[in-house]
Amino acid sequence: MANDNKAIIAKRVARELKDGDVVNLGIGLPTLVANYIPSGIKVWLQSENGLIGMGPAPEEGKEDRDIVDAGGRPVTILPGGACFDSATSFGMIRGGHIDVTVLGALEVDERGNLANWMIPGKLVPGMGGAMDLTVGARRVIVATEHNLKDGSPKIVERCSLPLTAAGEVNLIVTELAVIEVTPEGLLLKEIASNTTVEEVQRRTGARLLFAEKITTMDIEP
Amino acid sequence: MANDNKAIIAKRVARELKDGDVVNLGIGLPTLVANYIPSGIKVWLQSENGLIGMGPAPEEGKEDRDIVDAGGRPVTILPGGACFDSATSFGMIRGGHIDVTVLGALEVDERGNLANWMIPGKLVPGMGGAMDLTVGARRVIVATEHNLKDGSPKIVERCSLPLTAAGEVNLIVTELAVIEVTPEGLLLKEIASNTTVEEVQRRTGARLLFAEKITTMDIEP
Amino acid sequence: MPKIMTAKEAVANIKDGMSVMVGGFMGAGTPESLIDALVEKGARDLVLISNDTCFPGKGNGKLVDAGCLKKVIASHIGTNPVTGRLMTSGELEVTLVPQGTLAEQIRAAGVGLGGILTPTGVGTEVEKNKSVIAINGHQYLLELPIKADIALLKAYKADKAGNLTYRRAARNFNPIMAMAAGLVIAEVEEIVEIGELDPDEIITPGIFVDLLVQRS
Amino acid sequence: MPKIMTAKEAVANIKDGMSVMVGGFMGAGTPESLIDALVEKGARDLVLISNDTCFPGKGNGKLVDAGCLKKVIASHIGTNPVTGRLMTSGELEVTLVPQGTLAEQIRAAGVGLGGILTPTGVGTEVEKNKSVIAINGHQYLLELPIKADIALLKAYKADKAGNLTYRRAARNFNPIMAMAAGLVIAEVEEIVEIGELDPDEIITPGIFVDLLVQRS
Repeated sequence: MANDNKAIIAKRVARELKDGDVVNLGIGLPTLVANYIPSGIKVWLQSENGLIGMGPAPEEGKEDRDIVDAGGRPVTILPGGACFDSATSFGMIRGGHIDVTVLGALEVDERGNLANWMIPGKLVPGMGGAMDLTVGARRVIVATEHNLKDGSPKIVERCSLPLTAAGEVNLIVTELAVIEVTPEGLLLKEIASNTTVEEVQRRTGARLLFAEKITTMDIEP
Repeated sequence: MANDNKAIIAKRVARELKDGDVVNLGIGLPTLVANYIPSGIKVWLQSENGLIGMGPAPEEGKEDRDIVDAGGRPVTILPGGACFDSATSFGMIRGGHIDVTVLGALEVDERGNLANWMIPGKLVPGMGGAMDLTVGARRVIVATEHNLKDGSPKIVERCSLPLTAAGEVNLIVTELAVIEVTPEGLLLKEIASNTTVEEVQRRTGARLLFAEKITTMDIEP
Repeated sequence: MPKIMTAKEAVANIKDGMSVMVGGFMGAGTPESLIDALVEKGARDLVLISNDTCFPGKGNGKLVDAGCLKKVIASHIGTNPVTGRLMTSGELEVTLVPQGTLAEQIRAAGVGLGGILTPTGVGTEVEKNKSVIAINGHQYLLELPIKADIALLKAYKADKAGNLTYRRAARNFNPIMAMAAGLVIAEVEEIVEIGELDPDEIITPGIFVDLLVQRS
Repeated sequence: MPKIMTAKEAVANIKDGMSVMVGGFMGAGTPESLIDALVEKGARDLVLISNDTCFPGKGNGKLVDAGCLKKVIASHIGTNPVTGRLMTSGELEVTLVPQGTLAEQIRAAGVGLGGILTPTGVGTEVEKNKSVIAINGHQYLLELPIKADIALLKAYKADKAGNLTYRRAARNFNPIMAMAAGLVIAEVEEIVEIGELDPDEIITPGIFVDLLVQRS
């Protein structure tokens, strides 16, 4: 994925966050969202390995081996942060105490199904905390490039890969579009300034519904 | 119950404890066991309201409203003691981490059933932690006077009162006898110096089996 | 961030008929200021979820005395004869639950479990109307989550982010109730600045706490 | 009271074929001295229960590299390509479990529950061969306890009674594993006298800990 795309997606997702939200960002692209949180908005970043109030990476040389994120990378704890064990951490997640989780996708479909944890016979990393996050968070935002490198769609009618969770995705943000998962299907709400509704539909593997007013994603790359 | 009887029972139960045991003593008579723990034996007293390493009552005037036992009475915490929440406390209990619990009885029967939490229509205090303790502790010792005030037996063939737990009692200690609950029935192992096997059987509501060698409870009142 | 307010302001959120969890064990770790404010307010028809009903005139017992309750879910009411009398006369509904089961049911609600299987209560009256599930030859009762509209907690220190610490045996049911209610009100001895509590000493993270009340 | 000994002495209790829980998350909070001693000893056919298999040459990853394992139960193995390769070649059995489910299964074993009902995994491959239980229109998977012969923990401080504290995100799975194994071995940074730890700062009470090892 081009870095430009990553930044666009992360910036747009960041705008979904509200002041005071408890947010869990998945490994990879979702982690970037932390860099673009609008000024005036304070969120609590939860990390499933057992901390809340996660801060940015420490200065070089100031890493603490006991303060890491869910990817094992050095982070910091902000004032007001707290540590807890894994059962409590997933209690927070499964119990509905996380307002928003942002996760990547291999596939996401019009029923809000998400597949992001394995490709049979090829890649079996494990689900880590993704299944609990998808089921437990109040709002599930998928942050993903619109298409695979070969141009095939990641947003599809039905996921063909093993699911992470069934029917739990609320919003899909790509470099091209912002799409809401509704009971009626995928509702296109915003498109990037450099694309058209027709192009977004052509590059999407499911029929899109169109919001009454489709706005432009106002993001500087 | 005469204070003499209480002391005899508590002293005899105390001898069942081994060095290092984790012990939960029920409210009432069982609490007295703490006063008679043999020298050289150190046990960890667990209190289900959330502490381990419970020590004796504080000196008058030194009570701490936050340090109480499961009956709400002021106690102390010994060096090495720890505090925890109720879920953890009962995790300790239900999870088999308590070596011995000592509980009172309204009735106890030859199958190891215990009734000690209610008399329908008369007394409905609630089970508190007794059901969890009876099910969870590795060894359940019932400490009770042998008979009710009217002379009727508390040790019976089948409990008639609502059960606290089914088949969980291991040992019964009264002022008259020490009786083990075995798969074959109630095995009389010790009797007080001032009674006879015949008297114990007569005052017991279930048929007793007799140990090969029935010894004398060597307890000074 | 939780709002800091008086006990009176905080309990204004509690409407008649609501379910209310109250931390504490025989009065230790009970939010006395909040209880007093509830009594003062003249609350009615509350469902109390708590370990016990303490003693007459003390802790939760004041809610019983003042007639604030229509139902009690507890593990033990034996220390409060008023509760027993109202139960016998049919004025107060009482559901008795083994203490460890009560703790797990509250926790289950807080951590998003659909239920738990416990060996406690098998073969007793507690088994009535419950599913008994056999696993590897052992029997367990399926116990369902218990949540509440409101949780009233007593903690030791809070920082302004709502992070809580507890003191000694006053912890008991408070940390699990903190996760299991729609609105969580914590009464504390002391409110400190953010950053004054070490991340490792915090027992209840502040995201669980909605309102903070300084103990009066 | 736990016995204080070297890592080598402690791991002498671990026999080939045993199940071993290891605390830590991508290496943070992993008992490195105990892992090294296990590798040194040439352990074989262990069942590893742990969140992940870390990275090659690090933490739990060393057990994979050294061929100590016959099976892994974990939530994530993606950071260790050796684990993936051995799984694909059939040399290592791997069971993948959602992280929150793994935590609750370990906790359930420790606290004596017969199982827990979780919404996690419903409608996914995780559902396979499991009971699906519907309660009030919601579906849950019945997940059973996971216990082990041995737990290897990493804590921060211990007192001589075995009470443990943890530091920052190094806590993770350690406190729940402390309750769920037959023999519990804790590697710590520092061993202090009894009474030096405050009762409120202790996370794992000493009664859960059998052997103490000072980190080398």
